[in-house]
Amino acid sequence: MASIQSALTDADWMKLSADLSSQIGELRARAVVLDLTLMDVMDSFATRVLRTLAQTVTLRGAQTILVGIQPDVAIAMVQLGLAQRLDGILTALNLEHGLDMAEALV
Amino acid sequence: MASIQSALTDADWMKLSADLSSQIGELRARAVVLDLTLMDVMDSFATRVLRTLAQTVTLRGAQTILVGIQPDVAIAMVQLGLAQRLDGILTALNLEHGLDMAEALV
Amino acid sequence: MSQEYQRVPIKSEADIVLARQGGRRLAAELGFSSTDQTLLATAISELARNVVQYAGTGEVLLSAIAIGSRRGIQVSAMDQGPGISDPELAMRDGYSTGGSLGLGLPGTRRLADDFSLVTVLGEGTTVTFKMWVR
Amino acid sequence: MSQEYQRVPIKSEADIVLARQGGRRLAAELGFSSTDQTLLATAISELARNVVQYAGTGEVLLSAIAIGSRRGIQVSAMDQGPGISDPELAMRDGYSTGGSLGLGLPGTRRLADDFSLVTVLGEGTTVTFKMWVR
Ligand SMILES: Nc1ncnc2c1ncn2[C@@H]1O[C@H](COP(=O)(O)OP(=O)(O)O)[C@@H](O)[C@H]1O
Ligand SMILES: Nc1ncnc2c1ncn2[C@@H]1O[C@H](COP(=O)(O)OP(=O)(O)O)[C@@H](O)[C@H]1O
Repeated sequence: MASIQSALTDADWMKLSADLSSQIGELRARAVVLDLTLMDVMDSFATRVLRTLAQTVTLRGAQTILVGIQPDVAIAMVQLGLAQRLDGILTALNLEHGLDMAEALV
Repeated sequence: MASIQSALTDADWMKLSADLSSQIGELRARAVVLDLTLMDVMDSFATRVLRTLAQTVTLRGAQTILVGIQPDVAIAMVQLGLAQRLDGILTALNLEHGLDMAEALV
Repeated sequence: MSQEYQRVPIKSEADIVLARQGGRRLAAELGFSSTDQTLLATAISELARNVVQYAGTGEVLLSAIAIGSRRGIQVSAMDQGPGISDPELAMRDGYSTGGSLGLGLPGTRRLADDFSLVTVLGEGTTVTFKMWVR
Repeated sequence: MSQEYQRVPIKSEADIVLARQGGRRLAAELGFSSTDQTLLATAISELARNVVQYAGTGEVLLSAIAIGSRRGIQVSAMDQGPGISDPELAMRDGYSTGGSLGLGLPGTRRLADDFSLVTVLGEGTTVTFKMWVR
């Protein structure tokens, strides 16, 4: 489980991705829940990074669940054409729903 | 649950999308059922808007279920090539079936 | 071939609905099946929306047509908008300059019995198609 | 049409956040809905990131604009970078020379009320768009 803040840089994302990738092994995790509640904007950069992260998680044999995307952010992502770039990644309303979903997967 | 009328304008759709997007949070909804019984025509505009709406709903962690697409409307959508643009969105015959489906998801 | 016209000015989104309702009514009078009424109304909707979106204003002409005992409808959507720079490309599935689905023109051609697109850059666009009672 | 400017220099990734926060603040003051504030902030983020990624440095100008009682924001992202060799291609969904998603320019055009891209090879790029309160 990780909570993402809006202003992560390229380097921060790389580090998060590497950390998650190794932690999946240590914790034998089946799901990674990313909390995006604090993201006030999801632009193409953030979308691409999330997609890359989800691909890494998939190759490590776990599933990514995105939670907490805010209403306005969801609408902006769709208008920019970003939403379909996250196709195939699970989503849930909030952390609670996301953890339920993760339980159900395990 | 929302019932859609044929003559919604661009602005109406934007508003519906924004309303649903925030209501999913307030109601902690896991599914959005859209009743299309009253739509006498589904053209590319309506199809695109529905797809956009469904993407927004997905990012908010819920599922979209379209119900009530009339036989003639379904045939026209297939002939125009619109049907495949709704791929991945759940459908049900009518409101009752749609609500059953929503129950099953929760 | 006898003809009678009905003219629907297209100035805003609301007129799109008027145009397709007019087409459906005429089709019902001429004995089109309910499926074909819907196909026709959908095609009219596509063309009328293109007028609003790409040209701003224009008009849709609906005509009852007949050859011998065969009856049908001819639809023309015309505007004095910017025209289409590459009509062949515009007829392709999925091609859109408006961030839309790009199925309006090719979809209408698929379901029409007859289809023509005449466009002159800077002068406007006219799309015409026929559908016959079957 | 009256104007007042706000200038955000773009020198590093951190400035992208400053630019979009500035845009959001101005939009809130002018009475943009919270959805439109987010749309604007996202578009600014796309353009400012292009400046960092493709030109290194540049600036974002934010202006409150008005025509009669209608209020809005004009955003310009400008740089003295390499310019864009094929602007038409750059405006296409999915086209990117940076291994990115290629949705920044076309996406911004989609959600802006008005959009222009001016670029000269070897001299730089300026992207300008407007959004109005609705
Ligand atoms: N009346 C018109 N005037 C100018 N351009 C048009 C007109 N109708 C269609 N076009 C052009 O043809 C393209 C394809 O049209 P269409 O197949 O109906 O798809 P869509 O409307 O979804 O873009 C449009 O994106 C537009 O560039
Ligand atoms: N400020 C700029 N200077 C030079 N080239 C640019 C600039 N902005 C955009 N481009 C070019 O246009 C392309 C498309 O931009 P965009 O649609 O924002 O997608 P992305 O940034 O994801 O590549 C970029 O890949 C780049 O080649």
